[in-house]
Amino acid sequence: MLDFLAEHQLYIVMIIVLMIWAGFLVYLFRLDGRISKLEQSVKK
Amino acid sequence: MKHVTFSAESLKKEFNRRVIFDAISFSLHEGESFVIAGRNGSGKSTLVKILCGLLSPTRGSVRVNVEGKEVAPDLLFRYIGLISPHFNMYEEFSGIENLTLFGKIRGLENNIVHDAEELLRQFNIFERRNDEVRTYSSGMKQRLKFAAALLHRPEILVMDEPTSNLDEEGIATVRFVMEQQRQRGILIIATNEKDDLKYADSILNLDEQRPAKSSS
Amino acid sequence: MKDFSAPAIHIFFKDSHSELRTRYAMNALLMFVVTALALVLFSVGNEVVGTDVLSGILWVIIFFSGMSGLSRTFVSEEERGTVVTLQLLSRPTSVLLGKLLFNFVLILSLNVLIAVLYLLMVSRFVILTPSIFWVTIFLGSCSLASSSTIIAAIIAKANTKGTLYPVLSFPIMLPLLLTVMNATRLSTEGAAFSEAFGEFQILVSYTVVVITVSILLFSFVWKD
Amino acid sequence: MKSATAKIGLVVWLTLVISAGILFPMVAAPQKWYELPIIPGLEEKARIIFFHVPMAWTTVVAFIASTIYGIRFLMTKNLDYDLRSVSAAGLGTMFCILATVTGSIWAKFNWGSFWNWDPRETSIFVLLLIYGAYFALRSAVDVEEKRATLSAVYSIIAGVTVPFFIFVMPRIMTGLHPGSKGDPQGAGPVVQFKMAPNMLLVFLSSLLGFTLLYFWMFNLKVRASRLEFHSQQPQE
Repeated sequence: MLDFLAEHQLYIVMIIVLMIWAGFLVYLFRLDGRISKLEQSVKK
Repeated sequence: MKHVTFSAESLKKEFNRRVIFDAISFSLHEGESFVIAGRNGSGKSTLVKILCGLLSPTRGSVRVNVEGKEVAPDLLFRYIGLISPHFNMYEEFSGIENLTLFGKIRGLENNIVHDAEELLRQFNIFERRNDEVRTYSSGMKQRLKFAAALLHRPEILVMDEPTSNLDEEGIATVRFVMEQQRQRGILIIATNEKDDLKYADSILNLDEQRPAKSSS
Repeated sequence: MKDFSAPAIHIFFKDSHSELRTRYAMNALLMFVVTALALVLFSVGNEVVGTDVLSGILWVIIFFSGMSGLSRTFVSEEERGTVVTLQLLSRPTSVLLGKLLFNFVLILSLNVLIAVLYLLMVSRFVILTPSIFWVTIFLGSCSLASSSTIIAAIIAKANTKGTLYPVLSFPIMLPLLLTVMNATRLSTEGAAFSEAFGEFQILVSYTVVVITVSILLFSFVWKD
Repeated sequence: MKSATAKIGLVVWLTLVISAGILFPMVAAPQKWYELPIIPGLEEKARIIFFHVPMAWTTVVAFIASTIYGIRFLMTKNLDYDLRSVSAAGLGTMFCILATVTGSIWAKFNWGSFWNWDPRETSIFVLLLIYGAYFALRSAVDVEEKRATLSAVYSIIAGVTVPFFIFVMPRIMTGLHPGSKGDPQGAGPVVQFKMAPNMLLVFLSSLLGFTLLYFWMFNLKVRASRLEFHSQQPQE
């Protein structure tokens, strides 16, 4: 795995981009959860 | 008697967005006494802290004017004496040490030791002046607080539950202090004892003041 | 200025007097120093350890000893219910300056004690430029006292006082800890006094900046 | 960031930047405008600059924003500023973690280990610690006004001590980060770049894009927190 990455360096960059992407998705989902909770509390 | 005015202008305090009190305004002059009445938890102590400049109000302001000069908010403490359950003595020091220490930190010009001994005599703890405060009974501690509050001859004396922990004789002394203060300046008492009400020129009842609804 | 400094000095005397009577911070601090030193001696044993590691360890001991005692200045007022007492006696700035002076004297004597013990007990730790070493101890105490005092004031108002203190202090103190470690390393390498000027400049400016900001912010913390 | 066109524009902008960052070929002697020069020793790994550095930069922006809102809270005592300060700090933590993790992965392949205590690594680590301490402090105070005041004071103290790393770091260690090699002035946490113009353009576009993205995220977070704040019943 490590050897493969050391040889194909573009994949390292790809991993990093995906990681940032994943971070943003986590943020999006948490925001989504918060807003759903708010909607429920407004309905009550 | 010095000319002193003390005014609270539309004071409001919130904790965690719960309104403790709102729109409290009053104005006092030398020779007047003012009673803040209310049950425990009605915000008496909070109001007292704000009046003494120990806590900032959410809205409104406290203004003090001595001899025609406005007192800066951070110098309010020089004109105020407070007796309160939230205000303790240094227990590892003796009674007289506490008083001289307070005088020195305040930077009093007069003979601090002489004045302190005088006050200790007046409050009947002179014999125990060299004992550490932690050995005092709660009544004695309360009387020492009176001495500490009067040491700098404050223009405004604020008492929070002054008669708690005191026996008959102690209460008589408190009455005497109250009379004396009214001849020197302004007296503010926060209490839930019916007896104290008769010393008031005006009364603020926090139980009636308390807003039922919370604001947002 | 005298308006602020005179009450501050009396508050300092009050704290020192009270400390001498109760030995509240002192006993804990002394025990901590002895324990930490003993642990270091045990773990080092007969190993050959470089002087840069040894100068690091010295400041680790100092940091954690400080952490066990310096927060007391404000926490003890909070616990005894004497915060209001002090608030009624003087302006916030005077209280801060008094407490700062007390913390400074406490940590300076502590650091001198630790340094002397460390020099005596760790034989491989040899100082070639004593002037750098002792100036570092002095300036290090100034900057440690300045940052620990305002953090202690914050901590005194929080619910979990003890555990939070090192957590809040460490990131604030790290630049100064790295600097004093580096200066100590220079003193063990026999560098000339002028070589440590940069370090001293950092320590002095750190102290000045932190004290200035503390004075500006303290009344917000102090008045609930 | 109110209008939809601005948001769509930002998304398109970032898409283009990311595509350029990955797709622009790297050649020894660049001729065309889209050809990036090869940096010896970094090769394809040099592309990290388009993604990792904006994370670190945004962390700093969030940190400064959080401190400024803290100052404004202390001046006005308006809890809305506290809410913005926390939101900025929360997002800052996320960007800080992203910068740390991506940097660490890259370091494994470039410098041989995940963590090297390079000056910039140390600085970002300290920011992470400060954010941790900030939230630990907040959870230890239960009165809102007090919590806001104490955390604002702490963030200001942290804000004035962190810049000392810029002076401290170069005296202690030499930097590993590109831009600090062989350059004694460059070992601090601040990067100095000497880049090919087209590479610099992609890099700056990326910085701008991610910074704007941060402000959008910040705006969403503040709005959600405000709704939460006003729908909550005041506690007894």
